Amino acid sequence: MTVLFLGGCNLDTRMTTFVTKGPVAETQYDLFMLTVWVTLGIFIAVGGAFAFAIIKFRERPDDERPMPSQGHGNPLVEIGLIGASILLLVIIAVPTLQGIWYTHDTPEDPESFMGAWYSGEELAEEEADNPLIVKVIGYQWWWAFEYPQLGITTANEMVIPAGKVVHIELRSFDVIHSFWLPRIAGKVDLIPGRTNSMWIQAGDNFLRWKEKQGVAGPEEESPALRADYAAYLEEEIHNYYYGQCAEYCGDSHARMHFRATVVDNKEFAEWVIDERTGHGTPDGKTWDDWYAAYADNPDSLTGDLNEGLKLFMGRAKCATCHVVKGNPRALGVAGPNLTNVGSRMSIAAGWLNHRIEEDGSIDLEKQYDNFYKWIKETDVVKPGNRMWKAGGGGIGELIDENGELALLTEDEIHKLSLYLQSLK
Amino acid sequence: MTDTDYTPIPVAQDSHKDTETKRYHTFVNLALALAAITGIELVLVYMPFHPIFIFSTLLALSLFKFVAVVAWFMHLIYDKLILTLAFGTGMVIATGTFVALGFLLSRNWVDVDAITQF
Amino acid sequence: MSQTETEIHAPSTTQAPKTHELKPEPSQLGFMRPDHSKSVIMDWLTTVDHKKIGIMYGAIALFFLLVGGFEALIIRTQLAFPENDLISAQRYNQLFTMHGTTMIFLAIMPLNAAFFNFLVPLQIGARDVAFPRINSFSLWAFVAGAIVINFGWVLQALQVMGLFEASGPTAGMTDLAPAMGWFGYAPLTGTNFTGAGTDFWIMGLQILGIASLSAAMNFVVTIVNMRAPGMKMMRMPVFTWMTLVVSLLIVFAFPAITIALGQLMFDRCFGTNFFVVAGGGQPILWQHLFWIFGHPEVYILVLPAMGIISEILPVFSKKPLFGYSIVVFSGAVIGFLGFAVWSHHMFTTGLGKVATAAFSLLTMAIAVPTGVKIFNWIGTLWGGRVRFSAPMIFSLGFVWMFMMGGFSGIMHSSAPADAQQQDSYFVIAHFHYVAIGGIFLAVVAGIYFWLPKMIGKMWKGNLSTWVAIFSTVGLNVTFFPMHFLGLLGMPRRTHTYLEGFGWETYNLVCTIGAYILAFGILLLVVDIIRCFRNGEPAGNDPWDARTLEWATTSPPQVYNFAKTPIIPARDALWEDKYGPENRKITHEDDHGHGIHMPSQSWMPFIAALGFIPVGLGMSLMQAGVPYMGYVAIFGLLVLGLGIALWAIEGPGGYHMHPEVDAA
Amino acid sequence: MSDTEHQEDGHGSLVINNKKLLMWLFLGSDCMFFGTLISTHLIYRKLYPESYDPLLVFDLELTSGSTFILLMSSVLMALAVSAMHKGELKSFRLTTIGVIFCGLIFLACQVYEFAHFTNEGLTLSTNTFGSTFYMMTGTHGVHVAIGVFWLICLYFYSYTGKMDAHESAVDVEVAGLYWHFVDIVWIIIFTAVYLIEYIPGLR
Ligand code: HEA
Ligand code: HEA
Ligand code: HEC
Ligand code: CUA
Ligand SMILES: [Cu+2]
Repeated sequence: MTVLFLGGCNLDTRMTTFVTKGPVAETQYDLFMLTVWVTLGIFIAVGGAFAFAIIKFRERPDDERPMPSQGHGNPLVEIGLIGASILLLVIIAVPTLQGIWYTHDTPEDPESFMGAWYSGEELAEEEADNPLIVKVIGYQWWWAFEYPQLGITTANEMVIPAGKVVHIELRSFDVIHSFWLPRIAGKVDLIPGRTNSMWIQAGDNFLRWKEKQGVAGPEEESPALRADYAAYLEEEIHNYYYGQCAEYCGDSHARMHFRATVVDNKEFAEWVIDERTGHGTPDGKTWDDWYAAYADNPDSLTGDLNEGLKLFMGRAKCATCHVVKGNPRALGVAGPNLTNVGSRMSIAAGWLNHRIEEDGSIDLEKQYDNFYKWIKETDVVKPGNRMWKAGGGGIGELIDENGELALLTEDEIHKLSLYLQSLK
Repeated sequence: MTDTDYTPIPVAQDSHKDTETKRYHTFVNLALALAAITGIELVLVYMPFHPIFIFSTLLALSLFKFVAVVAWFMHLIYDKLILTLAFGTGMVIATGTFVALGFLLSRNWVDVDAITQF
Repeated sequence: MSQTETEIHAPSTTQAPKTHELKPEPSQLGFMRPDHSKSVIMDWLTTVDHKKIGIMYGAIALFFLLVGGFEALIIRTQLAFPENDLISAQRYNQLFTMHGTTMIFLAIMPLNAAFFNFLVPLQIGARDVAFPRINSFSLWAFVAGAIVINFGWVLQALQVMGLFEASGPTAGMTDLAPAMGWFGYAPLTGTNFTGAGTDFWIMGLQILGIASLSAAMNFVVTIVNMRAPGMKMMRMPVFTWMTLVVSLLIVFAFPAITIALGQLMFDRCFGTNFFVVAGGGQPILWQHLFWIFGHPEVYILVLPAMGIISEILPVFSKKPLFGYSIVVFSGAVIGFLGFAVWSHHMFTTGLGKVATAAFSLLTMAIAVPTGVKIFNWIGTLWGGRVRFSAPMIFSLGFVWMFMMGGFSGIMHSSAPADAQQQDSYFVIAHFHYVAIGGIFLAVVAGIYFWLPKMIGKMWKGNLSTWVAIFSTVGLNVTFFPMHFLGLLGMPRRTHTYLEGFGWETYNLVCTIGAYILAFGILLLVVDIIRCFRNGEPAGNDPWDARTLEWATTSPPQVYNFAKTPIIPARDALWEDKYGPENRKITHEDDHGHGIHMPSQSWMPFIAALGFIPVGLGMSLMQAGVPYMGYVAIFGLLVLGLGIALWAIEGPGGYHMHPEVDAA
Repeated sequence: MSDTEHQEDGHGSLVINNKKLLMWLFLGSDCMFFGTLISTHLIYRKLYPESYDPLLVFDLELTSGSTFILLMSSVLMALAVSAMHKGELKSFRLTTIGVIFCGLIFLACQVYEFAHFTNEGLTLSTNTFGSTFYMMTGTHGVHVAIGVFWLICLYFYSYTGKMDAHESAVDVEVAGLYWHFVDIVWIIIFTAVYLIEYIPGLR
């Protein structure tokens, strides 16, 4: 049956655990397959004996056999089988222990130290000998990813370098969540009141890769080898990975996805700089000028993007919950950080996607639709979510000075969506 | 209510009288011992001994009290083994679980920072 | 204590007196006790007869099996297609919570209890359980708990119709049926995350816990004390042994969850900090306490099933159980190892290397005693004469399916591999194989085996074959693909999923399978009804069986055995039928004493009824309904009054003198 | 309660009284109940040693006094059971009254203690110490209260003239088992919750 399924089905899917991309998931998969083979073997032996017994000793019509002997058992057989079971369990147990130790502590891999590969601006001295650290914080129902060494924060789509150990710290803001990036590593829970940790690595490091290639000697080193290794990272690892919250966490648990983009060192450094600088104003003014104009004469700021930004900062109150790096007054932390939200492949914690799978680019139309939909009916997209219901309904509604209900108009939502799209 | 104070109620043929009288003395002696131990415990915590020593002595003493009450006051040593098993299993599982939990939830489980952060 | 006894001398015919011809006895309270009545309802409400209680357990449990199954069907229908919106996220979450809770606490556990009740006294040659009134109390407390848990649905329906809205401590929360998963992890169960549904769940489980505890203690005493002469421990049927082990597991495992639920209730009602993170509470403590109970619980579910199988296989192979003492011993080992593995449900919580390793290895160790059972079952078949009657077919299915479920358990026990499986559909596949493929098939086997004894009618036709085909095919089609779903990354408890993850086909197949399975179960229900309506008289021993329950009439008389049997050997009836002369069952001479029968009583029923206002009152108070505190207090008073009157009314009893053993 | 409705003594191969076995099972189960409560307390104590200093509210004289009283009640209880076995109703009543009295004093001490602690600012919801402490000692107090009530019932029952040395001795013995158990739980609590807080430098 297993073979039938394996043959007939595609096991290389977005969140598969069969086709792994990294040593942690690979260890876990190898162990799994070991248990599969051992139990399959037992299944065939025991199941075979069972089937044989049923068929061989079935009662036939006009059975001539005498009454079966009323024997009560055979200690030797029992002891033998118990011994065999224990032996088979040892076969599983030893690699299991190795696996537990291997996957538990972040390895000391000099190639993965920040100092060895991070080409961005100067790092603090003490960080050079540490791997990249990402703090994952779970919220109902979205993720924040902080990079404490780099001073940046992003949401729902994390970016990590290929082939490097990344140390992950997991915390939760409210209830228990679980961080699961199946192709790269099994899950670890985010438990309030505690910091959990794990390590992940997308793709093998040079050493492990060489071993797998059968290249002699760990010292073996040559530019050609390095180039091959780089090609391996580029072709097999450099990619966009899907993850999801795996611990039930309330109404929209099913819609608490996240993504990981695995990039090379150079792209990573660029991305960091991009995140650091954030965004300017739509028409190139400095932020001080823009705010001055906004205070004195808002009508002088024209164009869809300016209109959108005005809404974002003002009437729609988006800035009370969202950070947009660069913008000195968009500092709210109740919602996901929206810096570069326009270059993310999905919004609403991975639920609304606008990635074109073939080439990994953004489908702009779809992106617009998604923003529009999200702002207009967050509650439909994600029941119970904690965002302001700017489009009406849900936990909070926009009220004007007179206490009247003043929902965002279609046009306003349109402008907000355009503005969000421009954040890239 | 009828007062039956002075009419002893009928007792089964194989009277427990003798054993009960013997037990009476055991009980009273044990009571004295228990009281004494409690006294010792009280003084002990104020003594300038090594905390670990005090701690383990306290543990041993209270364990002794526990076992003594169970064995004599509750007649467990006089009674059928199966009762000891019933109670003992509960005791063992409870103690084992407690010890295991103690190891599992050690101090480094908590992250005070993570609690106060938000 | 003096006893009120009415002596009733039956006429010296082979016919025992009809119970409803008996006059009711007066109690020490001065009231008359409920009579053995002409009114059927009153008779069943006040009965203390373990057989009637067992049948009621069975009927109610089957009802809840259908309810839980119905919930599962809605779940499966919702998941048939990606981004399906048949039901809302919240409704889905309530459904799987209630499905899990219902199946475990209201379907499988009481189904097991039904067999315990009906069979254990018969198998050990006793008149009844040790405490018949406590037994009746357990049954009704179970019913009360079931009502309390399910009441959330009623309230939810009212809310949907706009007739009710939660105020008070859970104001603004819209989940009035429980929606936090069957293991209710903190802090999701806190008042700031879930509404009154959680309170119904807490109160309901608490009541069910009391019911289970009292029943379990009763059974331990029964098995230890009430055995017929000669029925040594090592002569007891394996099913009785497993009942003993399971009862002990309940006695020692339930307190952990009772306390945990109590702490949770205090958190919700009285502002304590046990699991409230802001107050220093550690949600992980809930997980530990829950699984300290929860893992023994899964063996509480499965050991009776193993007991059933160990009864059926020998009968239909015409051989004694291979390695009886080892099977018994391994059952006990499974039970007690079960207390040492709870953290295998928590491999992903960051326990640390050493703890993870220890629990990993201990979990694997459980495969050994379980394997021993499987081997011995095969040993039983070996060299036997295997008859494929309905009970046997299901039993063979059990061995096969349970083995598969056990193997995925072993895959879980390797902690690093489990990091990819935990909380995915792989777990769902694992435990449904042991639950449906294991327990459910075993229970069906038990029903086919013992129903003729229970109601005295034999099955008609061979619908059972179709039941077997549809349910076995159905369960494999439903649950086998779930292994793949899990390994392809589908997390459990997700009300819907996106297209493009490669989960669509599998989900559709699972859903189709669920309907096939449902059809199989529907056939089972039909078959049971047919058996009731037009089954032929079964006779005492329709299967040529081995154990004592088959030595008496079908259905057994109220007093079980007219004269207490004296048991000379294991497999008493078999030895009586085919064994040497010195192994025949003999009977005790009662010197004209007659059989002492306990009187019926209202008090256990009334006391248990008190749980309903307690449970509903506490929960509705949380939902902001006024005056509910008083209702809860009223319930406590009813409970107390019931127990007090119960104590005062005295045990009572009467004697019966059936002349000849009906067997 | 009195539910040996029908005991087929002599049939089973192990003859133990049904009620007695039931009570021992219950006590085994109760070990798990209290084990869980005490574990919770000690674990939270260990997790947050600095969050609260119980010496602020504890009063060792009072607690050891009530501990002593409970211990003495246990002896009296043992004597009451003994008396019942000998059929000496009078001494049964005397000792039982003593037990009841001790139990009531213990409860009074506990009520005083709770009131005092609450006054000092330690409530159920103050912190985890408050939560675990009150729930644990409260559960114990409820056990004591039930025991007192039970003994009072037995006491009055002894005046009805319905006591007989066979059944009633068992009834009293079972009540006694319960009472002793409540006592030993307190022995543990006294050491594990109160005394160790006083060891200098342990924390
Ligand atoms: C109904 C009963 C039942 C039974 C009997 C079992 C039996 C076992 N279970 Fe299962 N389990 C559940 C019900 C059950 N389980 C449930 C309900 C859950 C999920 C709860 C939730 O999360 O909602 C769960 C979850 C669960 C987990 C946690 C998964 C996770 O969430 O990450 C684990 C992990 O180790 C596990 C392991 C085992 C093992 C090792 C056995 C063993 O007892 C199996 C032993 C049997 C065999 C191995 C087969 C026969 C043996 C042989 C033929 C001998 C030779 C074999 C070898 C030497 C390997 N189970
Ligand atoms: C012993 C326990 C048991 C049993 C028997 C079952 C039986 C079934 N279960 Fe259950 N299940 C659990 C215990 C059990 N389950 C638990 C503990 C969980 C975890 C819950 C949680 O995560 O909190 C779970 C979760 C669970 C899920 C995962 C939900 C999720 O995580 O999102 C699914 C999904 O397919 C599922 C499906 C089924 C199906 C199809 C059946 C079928 O076998 C059911 C077959 C029976 C029937 C179909 C009945 C016949 C019905 C009719 C004939 C219809 C007429 C009836 C009426 C009108 C009332 N179950
Ligand atoms: C009350 C605080 C709050 C306000 C006000 C608010 N948001 Fe949000 N926002 C959130 C939260 C919380 C989320 C995460 C919801 C989720 O995914 O469950 C979110 C998510 C988003 C996302 C998706 C981000 C991602 O990476 O998935 C976008 C885009 C967004 N908000 C835009 C807006 C806009 C535009 C406005 C103004 C109209 C706004 N928000 C106002 C709290 C807020
Ligand atoms: Cu977060 Cu599920
Ligand atoms: Cu388990």
